[in-house]
Amino acid sequence: MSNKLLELKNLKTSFQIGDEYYAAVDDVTLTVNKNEVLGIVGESGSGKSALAFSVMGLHTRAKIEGNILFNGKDIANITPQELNRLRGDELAMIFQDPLTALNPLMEIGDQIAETLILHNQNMSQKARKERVIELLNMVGIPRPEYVYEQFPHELSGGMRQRVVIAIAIANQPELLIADEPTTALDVTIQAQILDLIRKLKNDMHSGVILITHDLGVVAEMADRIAVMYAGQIVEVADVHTLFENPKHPYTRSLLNSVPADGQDKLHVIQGIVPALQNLPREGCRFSERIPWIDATHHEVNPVLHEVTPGHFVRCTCHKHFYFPDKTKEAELHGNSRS
Amino acid sequence: MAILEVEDLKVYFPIKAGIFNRTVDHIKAVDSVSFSIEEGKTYGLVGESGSGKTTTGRGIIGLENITAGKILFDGVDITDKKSKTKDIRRDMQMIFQDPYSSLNPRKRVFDIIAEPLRNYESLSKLEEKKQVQELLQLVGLSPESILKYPHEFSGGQRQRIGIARAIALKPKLIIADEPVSALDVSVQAQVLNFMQDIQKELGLTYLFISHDLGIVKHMCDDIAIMYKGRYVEQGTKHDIFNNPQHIYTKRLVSAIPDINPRNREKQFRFRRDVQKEYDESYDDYFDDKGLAYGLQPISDTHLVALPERG
Amino acid sequence: ACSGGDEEADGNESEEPDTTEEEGNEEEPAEEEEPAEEEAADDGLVSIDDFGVDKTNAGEAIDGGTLNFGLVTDTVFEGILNWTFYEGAPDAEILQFFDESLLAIDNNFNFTQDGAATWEMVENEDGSVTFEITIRDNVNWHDGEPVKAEDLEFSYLVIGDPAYEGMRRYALDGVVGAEEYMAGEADSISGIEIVSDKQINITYAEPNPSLLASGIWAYPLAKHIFGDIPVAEMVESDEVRVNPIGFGPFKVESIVPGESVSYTANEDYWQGAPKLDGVTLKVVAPTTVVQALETGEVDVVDTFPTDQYVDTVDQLNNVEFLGQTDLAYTYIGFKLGTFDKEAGENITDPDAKMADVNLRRAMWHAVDNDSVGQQFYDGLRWAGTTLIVPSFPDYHDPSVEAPSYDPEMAKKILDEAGYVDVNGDGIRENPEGEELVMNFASMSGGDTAEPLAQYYIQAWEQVGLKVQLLDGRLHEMNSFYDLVENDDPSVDIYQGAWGTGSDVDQRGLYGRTAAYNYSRYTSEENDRLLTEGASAASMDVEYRKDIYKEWQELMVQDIPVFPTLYRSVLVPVNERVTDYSIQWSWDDLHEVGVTSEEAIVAE
Amino acid sequence: MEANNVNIVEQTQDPSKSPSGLRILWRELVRDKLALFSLILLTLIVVFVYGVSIILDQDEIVTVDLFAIHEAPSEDFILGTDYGGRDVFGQLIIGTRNSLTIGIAVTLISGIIGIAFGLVAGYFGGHTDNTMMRVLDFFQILPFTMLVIVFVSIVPDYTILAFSLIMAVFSWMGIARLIRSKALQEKELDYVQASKTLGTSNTKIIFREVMPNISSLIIVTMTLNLAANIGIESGLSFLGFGFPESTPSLGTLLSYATNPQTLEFRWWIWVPAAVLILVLMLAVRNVGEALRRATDSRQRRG
Amino acid sequence: MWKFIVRRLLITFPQIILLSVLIFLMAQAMPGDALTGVIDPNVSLEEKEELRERLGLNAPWHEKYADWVGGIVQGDFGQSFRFKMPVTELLEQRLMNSFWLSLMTLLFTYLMAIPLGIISGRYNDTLLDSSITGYTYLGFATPLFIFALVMLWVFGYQLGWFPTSGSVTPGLEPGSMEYVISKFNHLLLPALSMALIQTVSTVQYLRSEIVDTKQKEFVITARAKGASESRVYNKHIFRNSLLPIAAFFGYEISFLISGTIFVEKIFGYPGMGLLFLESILLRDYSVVNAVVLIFGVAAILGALLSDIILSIVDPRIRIK
Ligand SMILES: Nc1ncnc2c1ncn2[C@@H]1O[C@H](COP(=O)(O)OP(=O)(O)OP(=O)(O)O)[C@@H](O)[C@H]1O
Ligand SMILES: Nc1ncnc2c1ncn2[C@@H]1O[C@H](COP(=O)(O)OP(=O)(O)OP(=O)(O)O)[C@@H](O)[C@H]1O
Ligand SMILES: [Mg+2]
Ligand SMILES: [Mg+2]
Repeated sequence: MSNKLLELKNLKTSFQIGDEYYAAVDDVTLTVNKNEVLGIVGESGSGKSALAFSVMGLHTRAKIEGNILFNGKDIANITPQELNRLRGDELAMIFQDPLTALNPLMEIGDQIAETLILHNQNMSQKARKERVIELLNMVGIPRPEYVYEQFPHELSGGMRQRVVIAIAIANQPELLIADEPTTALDVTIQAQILDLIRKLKNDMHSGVILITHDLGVVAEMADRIAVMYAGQIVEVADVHTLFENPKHPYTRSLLNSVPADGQDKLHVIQGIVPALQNLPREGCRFSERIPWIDATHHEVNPVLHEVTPGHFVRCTCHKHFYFPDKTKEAELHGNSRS
Repeated sequence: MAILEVEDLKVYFPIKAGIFNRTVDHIKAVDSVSFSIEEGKTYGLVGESGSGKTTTGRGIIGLENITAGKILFDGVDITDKKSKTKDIRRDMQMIFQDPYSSLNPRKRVFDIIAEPLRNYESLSKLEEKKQVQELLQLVGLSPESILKYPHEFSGGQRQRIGIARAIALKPKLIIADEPVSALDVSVQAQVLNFMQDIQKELGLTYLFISHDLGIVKHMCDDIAIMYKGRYVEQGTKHDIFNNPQHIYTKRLVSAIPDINPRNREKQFRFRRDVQKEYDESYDDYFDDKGLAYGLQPISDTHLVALPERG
Repeated sequence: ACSGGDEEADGNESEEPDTTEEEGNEEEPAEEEEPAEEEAADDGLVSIDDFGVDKTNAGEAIDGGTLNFGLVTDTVFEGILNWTFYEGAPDAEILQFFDESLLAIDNNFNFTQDGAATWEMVENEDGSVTFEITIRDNVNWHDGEPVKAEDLEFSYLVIGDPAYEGMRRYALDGVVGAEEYMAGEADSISGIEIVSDKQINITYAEPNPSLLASGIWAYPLAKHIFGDIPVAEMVESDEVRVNPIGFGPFKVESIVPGESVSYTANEDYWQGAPKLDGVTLKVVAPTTVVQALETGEVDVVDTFPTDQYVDTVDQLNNVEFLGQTDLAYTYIGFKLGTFDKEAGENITDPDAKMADVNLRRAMWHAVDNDSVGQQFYDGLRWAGTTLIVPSFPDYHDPSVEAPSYDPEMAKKILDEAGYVDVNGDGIRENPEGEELVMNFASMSGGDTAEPLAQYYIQAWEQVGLKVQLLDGRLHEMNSFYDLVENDDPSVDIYQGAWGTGSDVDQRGLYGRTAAYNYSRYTSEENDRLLTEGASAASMDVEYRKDIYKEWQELMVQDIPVFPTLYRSVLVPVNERVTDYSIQWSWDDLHEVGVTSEEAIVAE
Repeated sequence: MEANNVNIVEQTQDPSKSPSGLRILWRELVRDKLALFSLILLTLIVVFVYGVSIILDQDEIVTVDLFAIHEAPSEDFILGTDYGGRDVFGQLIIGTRNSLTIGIAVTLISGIIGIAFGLVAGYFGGHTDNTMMRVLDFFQILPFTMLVIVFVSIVPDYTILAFSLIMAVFSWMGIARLIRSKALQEKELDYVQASKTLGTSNTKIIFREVMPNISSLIIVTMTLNLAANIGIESGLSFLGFGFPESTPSLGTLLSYATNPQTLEFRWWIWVPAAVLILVLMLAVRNVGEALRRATDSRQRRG
Repeated sequence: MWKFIVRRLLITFPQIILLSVLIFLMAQAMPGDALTGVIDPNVSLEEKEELRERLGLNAPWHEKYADWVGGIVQGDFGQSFRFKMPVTELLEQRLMNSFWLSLMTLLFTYLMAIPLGIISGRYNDTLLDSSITGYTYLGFATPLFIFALVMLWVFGYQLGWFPTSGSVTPGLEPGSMEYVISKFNHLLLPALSMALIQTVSTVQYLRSEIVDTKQKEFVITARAKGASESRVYNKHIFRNSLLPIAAFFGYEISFLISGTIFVEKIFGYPGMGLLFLESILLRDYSVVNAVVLIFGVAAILGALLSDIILSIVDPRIRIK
């Protein structure tokens, strides 16, 4: 049996804006292996969540093309019943905002138990409760019996996020998608949550997709990293390669803009991620933000190239990439899109 | 010379309950905080969510009622709301966290930046326009943008508009409450760079509030760590990062994810050790209510919250 | 009784029928004249002459059956079910089924000997008169107790009690010893004497023609029931509200407050057991009365809204309409003075804006009331002439020449009286050449109130008189009476209506001391005639007729007010009902029957 | 949720808040065919009614004509006459104008009260808010219809303006509540805080900063309120507390239907008024709903 | 919980007092009094004046108010001038009638509103939704009184399915089965007429709540758990959407009160609304005051009730 847990082939997720469809996830091909953390990083709006939702089949009004193979089975076009059997059981997701991800009117225990009920009707009520307590314990919630009967609003953000995680891992999923699980949390709590996810992966040998825009987090967590920009994967590599030998100008810019010791000036990526409707659909999508790289250096319809084994980069412009010098940058500031 | 001196600042919020909605208790959002900021320096205020950073900033500038304490600005007592005369006020400005909500979406950039000018200076229309355009240029935006609306700008640009507004009156002190935490890393850099530039140019003093130790380290000269409304440690950048004394500070520092994947294991180990130490020596650092003790100097610049010995 | 749906009349008339609701004189209603009606026939209009007062029987009555009686009102009934206490007209309708007066009357509203009691008038030497009333032996209360003389006395004692808050105090007017009793100086009324269980003598200080015209209070109050209840609490008691008692042809079985009453036959009724098993009375809104009749939900209603008649008469082919002239008239009054409350006297102001009788006469000439009656009421109302309505055939004088619609005449009168348009704006100024604007107050409510008022204003404008609606709108009943009763100086002209009651005595409405003499008209001649009309001499009907004829002429001369419309009452009766009548004198409810179990439904 | 996913730049373009928001509202409105149709219809009616009623002689119309009572529609009287022989068509035009005027006046007056009240309560919050909300609660529990009836009986000078005022006094609470909750949210936003630190006065902040930002909410609510207020006097007319007949209104015409014969046989008196009320209310409401959809990005139709 | 209720009650107290003063002053301001309408030559002006004096109609308002409040505190609303009976007794009959009418209306309102709102919200922007929305628009634009009149005309008279006036068939034994059925029968048409119009606001409200809740993140969480659509709706969306309806309940009472005035008048149903209308015309102030006060208190209690319901069902504001 192959090690591939999830395979995305030419996945394209489009939203209707006005009368047209625009792809927020555009031709993404990606693999997640068992017992592996795949980090996906990218700026806000690059399509990370859209990708995760597509895998989970949670988009209500999107057009999804391409294949999503889960354990070799295409789950992009299965019936809702089949999908429901998978979701929460073998496929699970942790959401970004712990404040709103829980039903405000339901007791914490019931919300966790619901996942159990949905996938195992035979479980006795007692067993279920025990399992919920166990889960609460696992995610490090003190006094689980007490918390069982509490309501979401009575818990702090960190606690709630743990409950959300408990829901996700209740049925020991094979694939866990964590969409920015710590963005809303303090660093100390973030460290704990990440610790938890890491432990889960190790215990259950699940595959994990960790979506974040915090490079520090992926540096600590991921085995492999995919960098997303404007709906596309621009670079995929294992974590060491990516941090030590980034190729794509976008990846390099990202890494460079993180404050680090001894740095006087931080690197600035010009411009912004364009809105969905304004995405350049041809050519290197990042080219607009590195105007000092000659247009001829960009590929016309760039595809992911494998530069070294397991290291994929889109667009060959990385070969010509350099950071502009300070003075030039200042000049560019003045004329920046405004 | 210290431009801002805060002594024993307390900001309490009432908790109301009971039949007559009487105040039964207080949230001590800021509980006896003292510090001073030297002119031209950047003073960082760090802490977890809810530790009282924002409240401290808002208390100083007068957006929050002060329960007790004393605030001296440029040697003048401005504790009382009434004593915050217009003149004092113009010397102290604020930059807000959210570049989207801090600019009135219904106003043109011109009106936004001109707002403080109109409140404090009676300029002719022409002068006003000139000044606004100068300010825009200063923050690196084209002077033609004055007729645009905020939504036509990116997050970083908006934050710069906010800064332009804050410096319009040439203030001495700027309180920046998490000025970049709503921004993507890439944009963050832009704003941080710019804040440093402008500081040099105008000789500004910053009270820089953040929960991101990485950024604070990058920006600040002096740093204070806050926990549950109190200071746990205060010192120079070097003191805090290289010689953290308080267990809470240590834990905070250890929790910062390391950008270098090679350090993973080391980082985990470090974190585990700190956590162990934290659990073991919690009682040495916090009183029975889980609050920090008063600050004790351990060097000229370095203060740590430790129980009074003796 | 007056029609519920009718406009202005509501307020004042509703209090009236207490003396009226029984019967009155009625040969053929309104046999007098009305040129309107002759024309009307051609126009397809309706005339009151076309209606009968007795139901024509259409078949044999079956044994028993229940009559469904509709009480047309858009409010509920109060449910004060006792003659001594009731106030609203709807309650009177309910009362008549189970309780009645001891004395019957004829169609002239004069007492007869056909009632539950007989009477005799004895003139005493001291000038006073005694009525000797003898109750028939078989007259018993519904609980089997005989109706006794003391019951009638008790009624007087209650009405005269200081704790009594009702409106029947007038029953004691003129009774010897009543004043002393009311003042608390006596325990009983010396003029009332119980001769035996069944005989009672009531003495009045002065003979008065009104006494014979149903002027004697003849409603006994069951002493064996009310005797123990303090007077102040009687009106609230269950004996009045829940299980009321009487000696009429039907007994109250149950009451749904405000909505309906069910009666069963009183087998022990003194005129004999009723044919019907019972009666069900329920409130019907004026807006739905047609449907209720059409579907046979009700057999009879107390009064039918006349304005709906023409539209629905074809539709209602299952009923027979009975009709007669109503005891009421609408009028327009002119404010001529004020009422002095201290002195209790009307003071006529010779300088009042409306003081010139020529102006008033011209205004009468200017309005076309016959057309109003025809157009608004399909001929069921018609122009009034005198202040005594044709329902009093003895007294109404059709020969009085009242000003009729004649705008040219109106203009002529005005011209001669000096009301001419001096500034050329088409509006006449007063003889002094000052602007003349008159304020007209009229009451709201009812369908035609507003256009009617507008019509009058327009009509006056046609002859060059400027009249405007006071405050630009109709006044709600309470405000209206506030204005008119208190002689608000802003009112110059007003439109009102009176229910006439069963007595022609006019002192209450037009006397010098009458607060209700809203026009505040007084004159020596008026005083004389009204006093004379109520004097002992007037016990002679012929004499009295002459007096009131003179008075009617005086009123047409002086025109403090002028009658605008006389009215009619219509009562639809389902075809299955037999022996029903609306004659004032009719009291044979017990003979009413039905020809089928179910009412006949319209096709 | 989805809002979270939306690219930040996109997110800030909440159409209800950006300055060109009004233009966007307009664009959305015009896109919505039903709403556009309603708007055009409405404009036509308004222009027609106000235009024609200038030409019409109101006194003439309310003149009683004894010899033209209850005439069916004919050439002389397009919509026949009522029981006073008055031209129904003329009354309909003037009535519509009056009813519209009342609707607009009530909406405006109650809107102004409600907005000011809501803004002040929401902006200051705390004790001020608490006290003001108690006042509002109090108004809200008042038995509206009854008090209006009582008031209407009291006022001596019963004009359209007086009526509108009375109505407004009892109907500003809904909008006040809405505006307050919005203002409570709004004042927490940094731009308000910013204005405070910049030394701008409270009054200025409330009316120059906060209010423009909730203007689309105000517009939407006012439009929907207007829809509700057009028929507002008809109920009172029915109960007999409406305007004198010399001031025709749709409610007066409509209340003639309480006469069963009018209801059944003389449709021309009340049916046109009923239809007009229905059409006006629906049209205004359609516009209002379209505006609401336009301000709510989640509900926007494309 | 109890503390909360007590506190809410304490807040309502000044409201009620204020309400009573307001009502009283307004009654005073109205032209005329109970005796204005008594126009009867048999009753002289002096007698009327005397009666006024005796009934205390001439006293200064604050004295009257004190008297009135003093009475109310002892459960005595004074005497109805028109009905010659204590207002308290008079109201007893009417109050029950209005109570049943309101209850029935509420029942119908929610019976219709909840399914319609749910369908319309769940399948929003479908044909079904459009037709329900269409109905709500129409209902919104149709004046209640015209609708009720037409209902009466069609179902009462043309079809004869329902009784057309009153609250019960005459002559039935109170308490008997027939009596109860007849009462119910008389309620149906007025309650239905009112409910059909009244329900539209609730339907709309519910619909928009559901459309709103549908977008909430916890719904996505539920889907991610593998819950089927119907479970997502039944367990997660409906409960959360119905909650605000409970808050709405308080206002529903106020709507009801206005509604009963119309409906009672049209259906000749002897309840409080009808009583109010009659009493105000006849200046039977003690009744007017009592009715308005009771309606006001009912509205206050309605608001209180919805607060309590809300505080019970909504854990976020639940008081432990
Ligand atoms: N339901 C939707 N309808 C239309 N556009 C959408 C929808 N959801 C997302 N988008 C668009 O798709 C693009 C990608 O969005 P996505 O939420 O996946 O970004 P992200 O990388 O997760 O950003 P963030 O870091 O802010 O969560 C954005 O431009 C967004 O505007
Ligand atoms: N207006 C207020 N009323 C009551 N409590 C308040 C108020 N503002 C802040 N608090 C409380 O005061 C404490 C400190 O809040 P503050 O916003 O200053 O924290 P912070 O350090 O800025 O947190 P964050 O990183 O989340 O911004 C918190 O517990 C908060 O709940
Ligand atoms: Mg995302
Ligand atoms: Mg903060």
